[in-house]
Amino acid sequence: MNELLIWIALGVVSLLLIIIKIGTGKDRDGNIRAIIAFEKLEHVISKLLENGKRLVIGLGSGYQNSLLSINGIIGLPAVKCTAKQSLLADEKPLILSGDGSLASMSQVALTETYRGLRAIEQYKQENSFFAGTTSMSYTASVMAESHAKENGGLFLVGHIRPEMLLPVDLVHNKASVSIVSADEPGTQAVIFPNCDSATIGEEMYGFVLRTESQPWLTASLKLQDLLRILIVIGLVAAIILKLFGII
Amino acid sequence: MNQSVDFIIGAISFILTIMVFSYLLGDNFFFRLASYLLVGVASGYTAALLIRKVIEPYLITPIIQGGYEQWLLVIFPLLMCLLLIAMFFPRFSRLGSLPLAFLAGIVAALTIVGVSFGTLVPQLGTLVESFNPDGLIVGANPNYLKIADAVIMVIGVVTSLFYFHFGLSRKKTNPEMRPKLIEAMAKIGQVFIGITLGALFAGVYSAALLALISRITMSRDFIMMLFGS
Amino acid sequence: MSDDVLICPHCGEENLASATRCLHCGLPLEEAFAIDGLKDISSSLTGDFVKAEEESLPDLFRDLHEEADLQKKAAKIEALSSIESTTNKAEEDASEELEAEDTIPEWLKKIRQRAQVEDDSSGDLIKKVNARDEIPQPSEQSQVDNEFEDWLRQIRLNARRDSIQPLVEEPTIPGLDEETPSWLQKLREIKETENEPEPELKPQTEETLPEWVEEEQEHLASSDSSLSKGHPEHTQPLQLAPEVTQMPGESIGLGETGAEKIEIGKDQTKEGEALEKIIGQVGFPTGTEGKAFLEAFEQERPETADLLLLRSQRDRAKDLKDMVENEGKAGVLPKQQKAPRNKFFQLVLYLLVLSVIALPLFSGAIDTKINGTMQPVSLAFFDSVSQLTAQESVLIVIDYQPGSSAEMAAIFQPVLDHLTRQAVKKSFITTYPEGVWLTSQLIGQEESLTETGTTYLPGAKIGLMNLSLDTSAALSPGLVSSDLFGSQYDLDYDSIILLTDSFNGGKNWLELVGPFISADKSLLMVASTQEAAMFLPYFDSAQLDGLLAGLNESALYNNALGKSSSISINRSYQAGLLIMAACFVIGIITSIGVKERPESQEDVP
Amino acid sequence: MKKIVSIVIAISTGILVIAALIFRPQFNPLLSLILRWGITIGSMAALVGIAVLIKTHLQRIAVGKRGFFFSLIVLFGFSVSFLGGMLLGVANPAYQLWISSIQLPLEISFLGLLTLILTTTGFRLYRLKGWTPLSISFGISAVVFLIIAMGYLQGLGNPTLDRVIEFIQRLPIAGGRGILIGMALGALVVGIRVLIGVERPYGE
Repeated sequence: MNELLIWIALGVVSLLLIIIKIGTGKDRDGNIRAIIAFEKLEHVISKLLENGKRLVIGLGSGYQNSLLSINGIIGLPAVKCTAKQSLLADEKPLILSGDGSLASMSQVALTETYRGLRAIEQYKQENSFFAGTTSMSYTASVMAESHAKENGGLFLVGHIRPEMLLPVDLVHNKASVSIVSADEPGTQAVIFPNCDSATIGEEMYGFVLRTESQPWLTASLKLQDLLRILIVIGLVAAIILKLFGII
Repeated sequence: MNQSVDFIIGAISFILTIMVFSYLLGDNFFFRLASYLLVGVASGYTAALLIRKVIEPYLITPIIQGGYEQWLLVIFPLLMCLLLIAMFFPRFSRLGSLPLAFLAGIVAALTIVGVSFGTLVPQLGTLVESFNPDGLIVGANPNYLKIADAVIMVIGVVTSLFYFHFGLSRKKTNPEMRPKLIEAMAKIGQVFIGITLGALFAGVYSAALLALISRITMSRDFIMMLFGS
Repeated sequence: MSDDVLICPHCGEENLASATRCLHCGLPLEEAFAIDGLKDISSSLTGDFVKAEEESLPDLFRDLHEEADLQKKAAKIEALSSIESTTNKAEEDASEELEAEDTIPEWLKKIRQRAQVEDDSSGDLIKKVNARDEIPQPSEQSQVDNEFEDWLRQIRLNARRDSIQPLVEEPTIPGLDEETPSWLQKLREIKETENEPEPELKPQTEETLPEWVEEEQEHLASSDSSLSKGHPEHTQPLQLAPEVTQMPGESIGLGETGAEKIEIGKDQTKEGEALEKIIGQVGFPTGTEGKAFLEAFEQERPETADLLLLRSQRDRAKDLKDMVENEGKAGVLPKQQKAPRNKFFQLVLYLLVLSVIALPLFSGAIDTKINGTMQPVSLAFFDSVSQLTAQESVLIVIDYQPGSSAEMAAIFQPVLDHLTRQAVKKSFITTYPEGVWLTSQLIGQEESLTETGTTYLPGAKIGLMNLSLDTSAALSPGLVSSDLFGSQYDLDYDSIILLTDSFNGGKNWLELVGPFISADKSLLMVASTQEAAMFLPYFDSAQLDGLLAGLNESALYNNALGKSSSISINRSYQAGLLIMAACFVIGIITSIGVKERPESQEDVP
Repeated sequence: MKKIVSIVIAISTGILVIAALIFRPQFNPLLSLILRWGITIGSMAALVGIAVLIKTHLQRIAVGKRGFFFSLIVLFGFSVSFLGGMLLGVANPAYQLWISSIQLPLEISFLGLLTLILTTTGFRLYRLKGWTPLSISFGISAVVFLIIAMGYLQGLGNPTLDRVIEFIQRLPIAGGRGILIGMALGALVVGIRVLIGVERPYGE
């Protein structure tokens, strides 16, 4: 019985997402607070393009480094947006993935972006590759690739391990910019005091970039808020019923 | 023979450790050498392991040893793998979206099932269960420590949940802030989240400390072996 | 003089000869035009004569004539509609005249609007002339009386408006909105709508814009709205010069409760773009336009400025003024200076910590005895393993990367001894490719225990789900089973001991294997201290049957086995933790009172 | 046309997996087959990724790009490990010794390096984050848990102190549970977006 309730709840949540999206319609901002790390990212992308520098995007390593992590998907809009804005720039963004499926997905994202801009010749496969098969070798690869002079910033998003503080420190020593949005709590605890553009916990899912999927991302954040409020109300009600021995 | 092998392994290990710790002096040639070596060795090993332990048993063995029936059950993954191989050539990289769609569908479904059955329901159920009168009142006198623990737990969870609230207030008086109630709870939630992150920071530091101690111990043993004592 | 000056018969003031109406009282000067021998026209300008005259006029003049009357009535309606009149009579008049308004043709409305605009900008003299035109030709005594009453009512309304005015002009103090009466609030709203800037006329209609212009506009609109929306995020007071970060919930838009103060650092080392961002966020024009905007804003009478602006907007204007003044001094975009790197300080600190940690290791192995009592989570782990019997089998999962193998081997050692003592059948699997050779590092000392090699379980999440569905198919893949529908299945092992150093790795097991194995099987975890704190909620909700984490707990586990435990590296371990705590405390003390230093990584190169 | 096919594949696969989990155990073998296909495709994606990595370094050497020497190092490490694994077999002790003698010291050293990098945290924290409830509670909590991790206080054997330490060690559960539930909500919504075909990481 309990399991059936869960399945029904999942169905209702999916419907809620569609209803909220229809409700917000074309409203791109949807009265959502801007996460300062991602606000800064947009500023950094344009700034780097002006200065002719390159942005290194790390999509994180996979779980047990062999398969796709759902949190890695969140960074793909940044790949598209950076590629679009750097169309005329001389330094294209460098995308480093820590698992094979994410590397393939970032390559597909790049080709479609350049094909959409009628500039498929700008697509180079070496701008997006599978950087390291274990999370430590991924860390070493990001540090090695971040050494290049033309790099101006580092954006890490997805399944990021605590040792990824090393490339953040390397970028910090080169007076470049780093923005980190990690899903591991241990990483958040280590990055939070050492990097001022870092997200904590659920803020990672607040990554809404001005792309065509922004309305759906805004609707998702509204759904998360709604679920949060329902959970708290349900929790308090259940506790009261439990205290009175009803449930 | 064994001692010489140990000496060689010890020497390689000592040199690599020094190359990595040379980063303290700044990002230098030796550090990047060690980084790239790790990338090469790890990818070579993973490639060999995936071919030996996955592609062979999951794809090649059914085709070679199995009959007509096995071919039917293996055709779909074989086709998908060929499309993925086509991605190696930039011109065909769009073909890869079919197998990736299959992967994304599976991982999305498992994420939804795992998150709801493995985290949301049990964690919320435990919070409610901690207010079970049987557990809070032992005999006639209430167990004040348990009651305090349960109350703090609920306050901590609710306030730290509202710390992440995304929606801004719709009232004209404070258009750029979150609703006042949520803002107040978020401030309390910050304390609980700060405590958790502080505990995690201590954990990560002590794990890294043990790794550092093991590297220093290994270097000490090698230096002593070098000088024969 | 007397020929070109006319004396008004009513008020006795002088007027131009050509004037038909007295400039001062607005009454007509017919008497002065009396021509000998003619019948007194004025007495004949009765209603009939006026009507006849009107019919003979061409249509345009008749409309204009009517329009003059309507204009007078429209002015009256505006006066009435702006103030909620207390008398009923005024409302009935307004309703009659409103019906008349519907018949006005379109082109006439435009003329009237233009006239109204010109009306506002005309000077006093023209106003008096217009007032003169408004006064109708005296036809009948009753019409004059009505007009006189209207005039008196007008004066009474103006007097009342002046008496209400101070009330309205009071600055709206937040929190008092609830007590003020609703009619006053409406008055304010009307005031606000009057003062709203004219909407910019779009140069082209929406349809004719090319696509890329629309995108640009959309982008600009969304970037303006999100920037002006403010960023209540992260937890630090907003500091202009170095980096724009601020508390969650506290808007960058200087909300009243916000703790942010825009301090313009005298020794401003930051270049202009943080300045640009702030100005852009605040939503005011920048540079020279900003100055013009500010001067216009200052010239407005302070009373009305108070009326219209909320207190936060006023602060914002004041701060913007400071910023604009400072802009000149600081130089718009100072060249990107290389942030002074405190390299030497960092190197000294690193060497100090390294030496404090290494010293106990080089000063001979001193075994330190560990005593104390285990935590509840470790006790539960110990009890679960104690309950395993010789016939039972345990699945040991290597789920950590080689970097954590030093710690995991040290923590897992007493558990391995305990399992050996229980003579339990052990199987090793790994979800990491490196786990295959890590197992020999882990159990290398007990060579005899390697019954089956380590099986690699590929596929991360998918592999775990496959394991909980059908362990044998997952661990020994070969031919594909052809029957696609089968019966209930359960894990072939009695207990799973998961060795993990990643929160998401452990969470995958708790989410995809835990719920799908039967309740009598136990799921135990040996976790690296990196993420141990995050697994406690899972022990609390009985998803984990036991959790062993940390060097001390492992030593106490050894004590519980009856072995004397001592860790030769413990003194170095404690020294490392102590010096880190000391660094933290010193860092906190030295940070008190120091203004937030511009984080060098903020300067985008 | 191809765009629709990939969307249909993603949605139908997701729904099939969920349906199989709802109607457990009848669909277990079918679900096991789908998962087995997923593992095969995922591993092939990793292999193709590694191939692209090697190709990238080969191109750097061919072009003579700055730092191509390091690409030589990558190719050397890759070829020795890959050929050794394919020829001797992954379970060969000598092969495993070669791999572990290089990968183990490097990975442990990287983690040990993290220890020293973390020591400057205390000096940076309040300059970066300022004095907010979050940073103040973080600082105090980090110091307290570092001291507790020493194990010295637990060794004193004072029962009251032990109860206080036990209470302190339970405090992170509250915030941890809040973070857990928050991240679970986020992951759930991302999963739903992929399942209903709105989020298309596999390509538009």
